[in-house]
Amino acid sequence: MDLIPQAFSDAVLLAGLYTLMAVGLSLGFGVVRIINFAHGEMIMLGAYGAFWLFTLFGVDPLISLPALIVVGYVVGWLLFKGFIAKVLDAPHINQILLTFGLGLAIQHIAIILWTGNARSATPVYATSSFLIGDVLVVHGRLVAFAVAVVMVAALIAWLRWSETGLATRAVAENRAAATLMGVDVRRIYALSFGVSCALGVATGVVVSFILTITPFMGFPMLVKAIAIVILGGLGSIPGTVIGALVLAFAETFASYYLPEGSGWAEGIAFVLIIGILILRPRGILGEAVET
Amino acid sequence: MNMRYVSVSLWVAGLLLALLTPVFGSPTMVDITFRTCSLVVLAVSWNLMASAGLISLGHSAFFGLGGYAAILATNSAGTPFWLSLLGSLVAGAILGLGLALITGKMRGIYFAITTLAVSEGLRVIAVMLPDLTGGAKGAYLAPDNFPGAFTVNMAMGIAAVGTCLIAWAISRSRYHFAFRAMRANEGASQMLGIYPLKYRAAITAISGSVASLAGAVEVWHGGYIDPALAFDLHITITSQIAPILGGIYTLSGPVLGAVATTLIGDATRIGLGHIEGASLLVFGLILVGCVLYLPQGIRGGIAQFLDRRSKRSASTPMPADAGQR
Amino acid sequence: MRYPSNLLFLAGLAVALGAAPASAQEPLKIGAPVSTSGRYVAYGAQAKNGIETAVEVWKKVRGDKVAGRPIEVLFRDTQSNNAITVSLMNAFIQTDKVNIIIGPDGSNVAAAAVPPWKKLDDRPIWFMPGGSSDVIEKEVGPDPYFFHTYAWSYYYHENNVNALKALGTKKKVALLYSDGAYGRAHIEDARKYVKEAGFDLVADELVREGSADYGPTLAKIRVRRPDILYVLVQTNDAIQLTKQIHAARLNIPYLVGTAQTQLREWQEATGESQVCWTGVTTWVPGLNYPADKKEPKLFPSAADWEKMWFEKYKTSPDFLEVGYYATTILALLAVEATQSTDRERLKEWLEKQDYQTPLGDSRFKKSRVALHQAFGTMVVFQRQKQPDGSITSVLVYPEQVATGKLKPCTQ
Amino acid sequence: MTPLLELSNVRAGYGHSLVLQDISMSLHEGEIVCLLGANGAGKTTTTRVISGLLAAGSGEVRFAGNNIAAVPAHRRVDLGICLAPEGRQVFPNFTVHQNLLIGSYSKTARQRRAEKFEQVYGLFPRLAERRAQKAGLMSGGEQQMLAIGRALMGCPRVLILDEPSLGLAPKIIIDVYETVAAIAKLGLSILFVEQNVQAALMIAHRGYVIANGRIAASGTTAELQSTSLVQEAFLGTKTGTGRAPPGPARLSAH
Repeated sequence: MDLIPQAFSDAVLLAGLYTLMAVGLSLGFGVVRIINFAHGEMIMLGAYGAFWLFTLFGVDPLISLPALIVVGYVVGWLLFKGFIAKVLDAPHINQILLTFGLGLAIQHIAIILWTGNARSATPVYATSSFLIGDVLVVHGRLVAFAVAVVMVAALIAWLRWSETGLATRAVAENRAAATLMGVDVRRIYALSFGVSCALGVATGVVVSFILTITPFMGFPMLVKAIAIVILGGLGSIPGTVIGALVLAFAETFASYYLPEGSGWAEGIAFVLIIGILILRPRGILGEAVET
Repeated sequence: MNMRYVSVSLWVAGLLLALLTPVFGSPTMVDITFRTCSLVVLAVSWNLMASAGLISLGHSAFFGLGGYAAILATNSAGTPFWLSLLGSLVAGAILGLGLALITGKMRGIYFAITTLAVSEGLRVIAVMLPDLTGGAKGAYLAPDNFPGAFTVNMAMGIAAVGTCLIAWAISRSRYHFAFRAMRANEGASQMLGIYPLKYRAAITAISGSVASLAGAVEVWHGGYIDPALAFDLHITITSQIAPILGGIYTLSGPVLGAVATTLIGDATRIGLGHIEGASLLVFGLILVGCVLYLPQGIRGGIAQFLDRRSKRSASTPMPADAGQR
Repeated sequence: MRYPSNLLFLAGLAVALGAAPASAQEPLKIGAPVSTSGRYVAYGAQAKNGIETAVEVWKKVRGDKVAGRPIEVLFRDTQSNNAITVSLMNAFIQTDKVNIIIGPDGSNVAAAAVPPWKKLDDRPIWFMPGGSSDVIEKEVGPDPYFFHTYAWSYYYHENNVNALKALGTKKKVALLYSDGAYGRAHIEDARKYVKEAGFDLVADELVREGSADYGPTLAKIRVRRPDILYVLVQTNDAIQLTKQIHAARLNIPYLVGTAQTQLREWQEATGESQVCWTGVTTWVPGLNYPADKKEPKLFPSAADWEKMWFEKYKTSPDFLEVGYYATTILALLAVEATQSTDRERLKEWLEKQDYQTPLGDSRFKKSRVALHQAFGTMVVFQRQKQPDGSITSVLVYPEQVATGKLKPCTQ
Repeated sequence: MTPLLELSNVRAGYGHSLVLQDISMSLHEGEIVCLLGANGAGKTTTTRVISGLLAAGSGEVRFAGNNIAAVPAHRRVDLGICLAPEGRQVFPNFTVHQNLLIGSYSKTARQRRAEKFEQVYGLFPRLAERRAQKAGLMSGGEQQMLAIGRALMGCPRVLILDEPSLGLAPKIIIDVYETVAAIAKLGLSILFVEQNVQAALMIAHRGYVIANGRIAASGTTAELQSTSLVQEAFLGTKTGTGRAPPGPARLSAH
């Protein structure tokens, strides 16, 4: 049996998930110039939110998605106002530590609230699938892919065509010039950080029925998201999509065609990062928020 | 009381504590000192790189490599204690040199991410070569001769003191200016006749070798290693927390920070260990608080306090640049 | 010692030691390294529940004291961290001078606890109701003061394979293991028993711990058309893997897991996907172990004990909780019976005792390397869908306890 | 008559270095005023103070009679203070049209957007032709036009142009100034910063000369042309006052 179509399909679906995982981080970095080390915890909170709504009230994760996105936005906005705004002019490393500290605190608040038990939401489509020829497609993954496409498209449309989106890009490209256009930079920061967190939460909702939910699930995803964002070029949204594709294809094909490939796959990602940074020190597509 | 007096007496105190505790201390004291010294080595090492404008997000790479180098040398070739430490120093230096070479002119966040990638890459290697490293289920140190707990504790004390001496020597040499220039602007420093790559390689090699040494002594102390914890990102993070908590780019800052981090960590762990999740929650909050309210670190806080006490009237500072650049 | 920063250390020391106990009656000190934060926090919580419940029951049955001494359990957080675990073990033995150590839980911290304990000549009796990795057993060696109260990894596979032998030996087996500590600790023995039983090993695939997509591995396994899929991954991976296996429609008749299939976490998180998975464990709800004849209140029948637990926690217990309970009671009984905390006397008593606990026979036997091993009796069960739609564990091996037969999956 | 824009005894700088020692100047409704000075004299810093990018350390900035010290930079656009900054600072990844669109981001400007587009595209037919092009790909002169057009989109009462001739070919400079003159006819008040004395004095009514962070000379164009102070200011030296104030010359250059 020829595995290439299957590998191709797996890789594309995985790339959708990876894009969603990284795009919020990319936006946050592109605009606010902060690598949010608590982004993984936003994913975790989204996953728990979807899980509890599903388990306690039977609300399908896809139905709770819009509401949770709003909650994610509010949480991000509050985090910005309460913490991030105070370190905007501090060195990068202080910002990293601040967000790391926030992430650690959020993780352990989750433990206190919900214990460290592993969980997962179980809507029917999470484990059903269909065949196209020889290629097996899992509904849950297709749903995740669709959500990713919709979210990323909405983000790009917002950045490209809305007034505020345009202002956000202006801030990302040149904050002083944006200020001179009458753009309130701080407000845009708060907004983008909120949107970034909302995207994190959306990722969480999507993985709530695919992956295992624990208070610690965020950190490995953050590392992966950083890898993707760096691969594509910090702050570039098309770059993030490309980064996600590169990583998903490399991992999937390594898993299919190398001995013990799925074990080495993660290593391949980091070799790729180093390689790309050596060749193109600013990622595949440079910096700044582009759409 | 001025800063100089305080700082000299603190240095002497630290030195004595590091070297005398293994001899006279109670077991708890020995244990706390050992962990503090280990963190001092990592923090000073991290701060050395940071002083040259190289922010490392992968110090666990050196730490883990040092640990594995020591355990491999000992278990496969029967290398004695001190020689295995030397091996780790060399391994760390080689990794540091390699890092300087592959990162070339990368700066800032790109350098940081490369170090992160190196650390994760090494972890994957350690996991995927179980015949060599024991894989994820870990490996125990099996020396022909165990040098005794005292020697191991002493080694960490010496390592901490030695690392501080290296940092001090660098701060006294002309390299210091080169690093400061590199931190400010690598391009400009090149015009001043400083060749960044040379200095970069030197600093990453030194910093890497001492961090590896810490990893090696830790293995002799704990007797066990596994990839998840040898290359744990939390090692990287604590090696940053300490200098930033204490005062980045300074000599004493990382040391003060290491002491504070260890004590805060122990206090929350023991005080709140019986409540699930509480100890690291409080640690995280303290970290956030420190970044927000002690941006210059403990050292900056002390200096400010002493400044205020000496009632030196401060000149009116200029308003900050509102242009957010 | 005249320098100002000593104050810092002394302050730290004071915090570290807590208020020194100054009671006239020396308490019985039990050192309990538990992972109440970090990645093993779920295990840590169970460990703590088990010990706490044991002490509570003891106090209810026997009063507040053991051998005339108050009971003091020192719970210390390992933070799921090796280096901290080393410090904890040192502190327990050298500073706190605990009489007994019970724990730690997660496999890596359990492994890390061995060297510091072994290094010290005055080490106390150590019960380990957690780690199952054979590297731990090899490192501890035939130490007289080490009491393992949990199955070793190879017990799992011996029992699992024995249960599978009922299907005949012409079966094709696919092994799937993670590159994590769990997979690596189990794979060698699983391979060994599968081959010894004469099964045909058609796939032997490694997956990455925490991977987001097992699709590639499952696609490769599908091509080999195995009859049995034998999975060695830890709980978190098992949850997402189980769901993906269900979605992948592999049409494999027998899905074989290890301990995780018995965990509430796994059962709740996998929903319908769990049907027909088998597991192997030391404890499962519905075991018909009777109460102990000498100590029926401390060691009631498995059913009664389960009921007691359910009333307290509103959930049924997991195997670590039972394990920590039985181990703690055993430790207290040892002190009471010998009226001492001398490790030689405790060891002698422990070697001779024999109770019928909710976790089975408490007798210590030799294992491959270690001298003392108890509660290693394992049962194999299958998650089967009942006519009323519920999914329950049906015991299929060994025959003495079996409540049903191993059934192939129909998908 | 109250000047539209007035600076009195303004001091400002970055960190501990004071760039503006003492600046007082004014701009009346409908006036074109140029600000001359050597590289590093403090011209750009003055525009940053007016636009609010940099807070004044002391002294007052008044707009239409009100002290605007507390008005943040982005709100000053609403008042009608629009700056085409030094080095143009167009958004390189935006199209020409998007650059202009964002130029009218402020509340007041947004309501008159259509009218403004018409005006700007009328003034700069070149921009109309290139409306879909990415700004970063245009020539320096075109980018300067865009920067001015973008500032115009903000419905300015005071248009501030910081070195519009910087780095442009002489022929283009003339184009730029012709446009500025055309804009002036619309009745706007214009303050522009120049090193290029010839070009500046061609269209301005009045001028100020900055040297070492102080106003060294001021007057009508004719007066300035006839005085040697202009030349002196450009050399960065000042005769007669003894010691020159410490020159943080390099700091405000970029």
